[in-house]
Amino acid sequence: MDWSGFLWAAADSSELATPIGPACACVAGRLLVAVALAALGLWCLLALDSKWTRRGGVGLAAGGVLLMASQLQLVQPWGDWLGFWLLAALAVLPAAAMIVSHRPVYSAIWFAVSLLGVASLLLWQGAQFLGLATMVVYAGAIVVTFLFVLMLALPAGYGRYDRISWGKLPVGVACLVASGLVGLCVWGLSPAPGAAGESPWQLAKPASTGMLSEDLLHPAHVAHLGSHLFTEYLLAIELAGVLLLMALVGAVSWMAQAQRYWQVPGDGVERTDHV
Amino acid sequence: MSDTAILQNHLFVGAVLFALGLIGFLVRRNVIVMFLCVELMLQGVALSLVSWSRYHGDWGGQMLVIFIITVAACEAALGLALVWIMAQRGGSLDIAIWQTLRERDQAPYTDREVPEEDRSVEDWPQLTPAGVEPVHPREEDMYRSHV
Amino acid sequence: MFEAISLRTLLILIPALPLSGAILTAIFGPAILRRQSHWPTVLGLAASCICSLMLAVKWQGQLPQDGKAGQGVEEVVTLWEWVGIPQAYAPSPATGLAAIAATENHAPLDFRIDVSLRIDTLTATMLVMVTLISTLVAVYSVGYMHGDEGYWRFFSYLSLFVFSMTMLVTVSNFVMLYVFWEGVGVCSYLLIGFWYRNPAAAAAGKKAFLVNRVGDFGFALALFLMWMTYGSLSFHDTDTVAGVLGARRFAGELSFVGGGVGTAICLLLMAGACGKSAQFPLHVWLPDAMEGPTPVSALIHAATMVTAGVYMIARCMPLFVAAPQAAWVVAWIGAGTALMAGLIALTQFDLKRVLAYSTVSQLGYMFLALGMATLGGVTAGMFHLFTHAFFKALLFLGAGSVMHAMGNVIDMRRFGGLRHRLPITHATFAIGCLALAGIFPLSGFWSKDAILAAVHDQAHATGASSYRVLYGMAMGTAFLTAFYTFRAFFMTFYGPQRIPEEAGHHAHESPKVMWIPLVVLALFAALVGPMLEWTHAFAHWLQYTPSLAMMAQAAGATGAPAAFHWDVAVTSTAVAVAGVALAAFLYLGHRREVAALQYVFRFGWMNPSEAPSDWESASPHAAAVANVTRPGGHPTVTGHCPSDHPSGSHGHEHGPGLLALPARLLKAVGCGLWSLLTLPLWLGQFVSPYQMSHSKFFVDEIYDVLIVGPLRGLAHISYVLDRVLVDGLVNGVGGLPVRLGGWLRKSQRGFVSLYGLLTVVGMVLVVVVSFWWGV
Amino acid sequence: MSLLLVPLVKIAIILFGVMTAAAYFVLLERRVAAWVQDRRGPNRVGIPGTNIRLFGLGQPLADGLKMILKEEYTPAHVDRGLYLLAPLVMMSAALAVFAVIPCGSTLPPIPALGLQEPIAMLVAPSFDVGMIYVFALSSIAVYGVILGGWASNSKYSFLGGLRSSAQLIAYELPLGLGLLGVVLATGSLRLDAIVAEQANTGVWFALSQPLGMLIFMISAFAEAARLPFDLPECEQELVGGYHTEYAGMKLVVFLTAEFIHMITASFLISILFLGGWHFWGLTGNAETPITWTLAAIRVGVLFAKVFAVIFFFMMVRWSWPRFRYDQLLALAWKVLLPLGLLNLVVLAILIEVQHPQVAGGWLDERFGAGRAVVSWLPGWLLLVLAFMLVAWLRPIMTDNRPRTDVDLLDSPLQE
Repeated sequence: MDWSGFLWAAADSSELATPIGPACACVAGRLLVAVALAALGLWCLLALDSKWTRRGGVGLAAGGVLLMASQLQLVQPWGDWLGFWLLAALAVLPAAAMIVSHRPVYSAIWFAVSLLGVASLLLWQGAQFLGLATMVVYAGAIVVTFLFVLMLALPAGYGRYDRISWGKLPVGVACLVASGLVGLCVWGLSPAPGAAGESPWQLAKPASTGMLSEDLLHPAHVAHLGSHLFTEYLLAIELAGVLLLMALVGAVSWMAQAQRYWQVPGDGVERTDHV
Repeated sequence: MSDTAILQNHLFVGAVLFALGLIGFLVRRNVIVMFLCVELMLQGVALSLVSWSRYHGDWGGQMLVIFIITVAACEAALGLALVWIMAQRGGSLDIAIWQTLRERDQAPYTDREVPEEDRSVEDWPQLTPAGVEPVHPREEDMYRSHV
Repeated sequence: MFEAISLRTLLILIPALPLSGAILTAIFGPAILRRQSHWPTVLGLAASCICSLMLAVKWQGQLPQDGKAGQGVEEVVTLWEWVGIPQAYAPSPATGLAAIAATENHAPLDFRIDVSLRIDTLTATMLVMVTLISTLVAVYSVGYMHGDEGYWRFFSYLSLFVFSMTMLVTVSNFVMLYVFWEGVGVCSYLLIGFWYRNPAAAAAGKKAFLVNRVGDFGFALALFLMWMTYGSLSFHDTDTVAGVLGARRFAGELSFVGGGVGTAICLLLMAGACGKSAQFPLHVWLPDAMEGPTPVSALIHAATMVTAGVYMIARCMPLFVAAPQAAWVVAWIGAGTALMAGLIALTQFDLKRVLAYSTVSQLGYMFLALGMATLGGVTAGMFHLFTHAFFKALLFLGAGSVMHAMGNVIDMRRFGGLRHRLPITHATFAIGCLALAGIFPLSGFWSKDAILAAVHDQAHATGASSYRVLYGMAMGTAFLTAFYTFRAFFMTFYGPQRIPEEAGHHAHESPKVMWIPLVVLALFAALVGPMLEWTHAFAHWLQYTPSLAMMAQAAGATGAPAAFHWDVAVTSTAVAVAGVALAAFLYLGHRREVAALQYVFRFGWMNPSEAPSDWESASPHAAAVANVTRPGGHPTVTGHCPSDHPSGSHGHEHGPGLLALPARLLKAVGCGLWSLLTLPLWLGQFVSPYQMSHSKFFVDEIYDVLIVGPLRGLAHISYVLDRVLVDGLVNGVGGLPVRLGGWLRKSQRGFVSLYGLLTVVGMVLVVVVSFWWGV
Repeated sequence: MSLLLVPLVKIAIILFGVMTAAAYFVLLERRVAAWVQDRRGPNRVGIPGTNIRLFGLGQPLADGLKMILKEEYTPAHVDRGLYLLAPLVMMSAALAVFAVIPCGSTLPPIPALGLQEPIAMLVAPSFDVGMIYVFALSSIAVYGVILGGWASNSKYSFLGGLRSSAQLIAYELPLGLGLLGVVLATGSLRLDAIVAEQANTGVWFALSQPLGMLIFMISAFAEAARLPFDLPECEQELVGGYHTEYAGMKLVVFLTAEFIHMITASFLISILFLGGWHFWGLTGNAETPITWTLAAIRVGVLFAKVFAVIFFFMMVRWSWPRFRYDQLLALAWKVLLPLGLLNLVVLAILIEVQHPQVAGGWLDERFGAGRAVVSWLPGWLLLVLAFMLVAWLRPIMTDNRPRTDVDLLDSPLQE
């Protein structure tokens, strides 16, 4: 299927019974350009391997993302706007660095930094417990464990395979698909110029400030979270506990079983030393 | 108005994180990095969920994020156990060595050449101003044999 | 303390204790209890037994004291509703069957199955009998099963069986009865095939299960018919519906169904009873079931499970009264089975098989009594059931004790003269044999006499010649019983001492834990009959059962249900003594059986070399015994009787045993009798009745030819059809995806990233499509 | 404007205070060490250029100067970025914890500066998840260790880093479990609320939850990598652990961060279990109107407690031998974790039982003022029970004889 034709048709044809209508043509056009830019930039970053392509890729990708972001509503007031974008940058830029970094340890560190950004964004939205839980569990336990395994399994710090990704075509497809997804999101979120503030996806009405401050953003946030957690969502939380337990048992038993195989030299698995 | 804006912007950031994770998962070959990318995708989703939760004033989204954290922890435990076993048995973290699990009559994958290193972008350890470069074999630049 | 426990509690406890014993043993047996696995079972059964006794005593206290005949007393405890379908069936005059339904106004009937327990005198009797014997058997098994690898399994099954059996006699609903009917069937299957590594045991278990299925099919049909006819499956009346055996029917408010439908119901019920109680066409499983452990044989195949059929017919007796033809069939089947099994038992060499056929025969007796459909008949049948349980359990346990000592050898030709080695077993076995043979004053005498008296009464009351024939058959069976019982007894415990090599050094008396139950059972076998029958206590007690009260009411004025007839008693005793005498002649001391048979039939096939040596005249020990025990050398068969050889000095082999003194006298009588009896047999030499008997009348072979063979052929055809047609189709359907999958398989390149990419592309497609078309 | 200004002032005060305190605690540590070992310790350095010694109070300044002036040597084989990042991460995590740690109760309002409300002596007073924040940052601190070890590209550093991070991760769990009882009893994760609860009831959690305190304290020692648990840098085995390859200011940053960890731990123990600023009859409870005097007394009480705990830390350091590494982890996973769970379960039951609607009312009626005593008795029974359990179930923990119940030659690793 011809994707660009498909999208242009979506923008042009007014008779199609879609919520966007003809006025969205320019939005869709800008988005397409943005998607293409971002995809191209990422492709340069990932598939090509020279200094200039990487720098150019950073610029292109950043331009594409910013172009997409410009379609969104502005956060008011400007202080919030600034804070939000700082935190967003803290989340997104390390994430990008993580996927392009050639050294896995750096990838993990970038991921941890990105996690800090995400946790800050959660805090910024008033989800205090989740923000800190993300930090404790993700940054404190999961990523450290990743680092452990990385350091133990890859004592050299990086392997040859970290410097070459899959072929250029798959990388391009992946970049295009992923950017397209973001573009689709923005296209759905961005307000149509005609209808004031209405986005094509009909959002339910937001919760009122009073309602929020009574429950979700209450000063005793954690107490409220806990009371919901252990009443409405009790079954879910029990299931989560069972899941954790099963994972624990599974991991231990795997490692215990695997230990036996390591003792056997020439166990039939071809060890290819790629390092 | 502002609520909608906050929601939109957070959803956008979440989508970008998700997309970056997706790209990383598809493109990278190091198993652990792929894993990290999956976690990044989860982060994107978690961010979106919390945004919706705040927008609707409903706890459901936050509960789902708690679930995501749980699942991530389980995934880390089991996934890393698997990765560790794979690394021990295969001697490498390259996902490509496990193409031996392909169907019998499929052609094997042949790796392409490693591109020539461009020394100008090389960020290997630099000499410190105070030190004199010790004489060391070339391989030491490539990797550390032991730690 | 006694008063503190209500009937309800006791009723619940009686099945619950064995059940909990079974569960506890099953859970803790394999890993924790191990060699101590018997404790939950033994304690549970003992407690259940105590509860049963308490229940019986309490119930005795609740019976009306005036002793007026025909007053049924029952109490029903409903635990919960198992099935409840409101307005399941609307009877209408048009269907015909509904005309005799439970309700007068033809209101729609609820299909309702309650889990309800009942107590009346019949149930109380059965409970006491079942739990008492089970407890003793369980104790015995502690010794018998010692060291078996399935120790805990055995006790778990045993408890489960007792649970099923107690529930079977306690429930107050035909469906529940059927459920536990199957329950005991399953337990019997498990226990017969207990040593499942032995192919014979596994096959015997299967056979028992399948043969029972035939009967159970009839039972199930009877239930369907009963529901369509009576509109209820409860025994008792509920608030809205009159039960099949409820008070409203007994009061004459509603009638029992007779005629074709009633007869059909009864015959189908009887089919079920035949299966479970091993009556004629379906008796083949019981002798084979002797492959199970001996305590199981004692418990299930002598005392408890096989009595389920008798219990059921006794419970449904009003239905049989309403359909006298069916009762007549019951009587004939009973008598025929009794006679046939007695004849078969004559020639078996397997000790347990002899006892098994004797069980079949005695059950036939009970059926015969029930078939009289009179109060005297039913009480006599139940009484025989009660006493038979004790002495048959005793005999089986004694046989087990012998087997235990003989290293699991059970062929009577391979051992003999064990009375010195196994003194306690010998003594208790003797009591059991006397009781079974019906010798005065042991239990068997009284119960068998009651049955004979009932048949006698009926013959007189109706004047029908068929009852006279039945009476004759019963008498003949009594003779056979006495003969084969003592044949087994003499062959095992008398004659020259011989111990098979399998026994090794174990040929000694069983441990205490095994012989104490024997002694207890022997006491019961000796005393229970005279104590209960002397005062007609048993019959009176049983009259309070609602099912039987009606008949008592009918009998009403005539007073005692089954009067003691001196002529019957004397005749039967004489016949029994004659049987014993014949056995003594043939087997005590020198064994004359083969010689006698050769004399009578001139069997070519009965090659003396096949039999152990001392069956023949060649044995000096046997000759010596013959010399001593046969005064003067009777002339009848002298020409062919083994000649007397000079005796050796093995006097201790035939010293004064328990029965040595009366035996000499008996043998003299027996010699004379033998010459009379051999005459018809001699005439029938070409038919070779010995062979008939020895081969169990070829019933198994007939089944093989008539049923098993055609079925096997049919099955083979089905197998071929299944292989070619059905499997071909299924494999074809299954092969298609395999082909398709083989094509898709090529995408399996072993690259996670490729899979991920494909997934993502699919996801994007779904997202785009769903947005675009507004899904 | 004060909205931004007040926190900044607070941050500045805390940063300055903590850094200075860390420096002087180094001196104190050396003096305590000397005292324990019966020698004098550093007592010479006073005011430079004079003969005034001031008990050696100038020593930290001299030390700092020395470290600053030392050569900033970076070895050639290290991973430069991470090598620089590691001490920074550790230091910032250590300092950032103080955002939620109250250094007293509150100050009275200062209308002259436009502050009409009492001022919390806490940087982030509206933060509802204080304790989780502490945990989050202490888990961030692991990065400093593991990255320092990795980036140094040396065996000893790497082993030290691995050991240390495993130790830190392992002991975070009992740390949290020991704390949970306190959180349950208070119903809040805020440190100021926890202190207020203790001040209001008058029962310090050390009295009502001794087992929790024990677990928390042991784990806090391990988290701070103080001596019985200083495996990451044990000199005899690993030269200097994860900071073997560090020198100059970077090393100073590492060492200071470790000291700050100890200070943090002391603050937490004082606040969570020793009543924070509360002292019977001296400071009133949380409802008492605040005055400048009262605020000063409270700060004094709190600091006295913190100082006492730090002194205890130092005494322990010079009195105890080091654990073996397997014992260290076994202690965390096999002793402290189960005990923590036991503690949590028992406390949950106790707290539920003492709820006014369950048995609390009855307790009040029956015991009146003695209720406080009754309510903390079970905690001590639990402590005794825990000790007996440990002694009974895990003799290896109380007894260092070689194990006889396993045949080491049969273990799969030996094959």
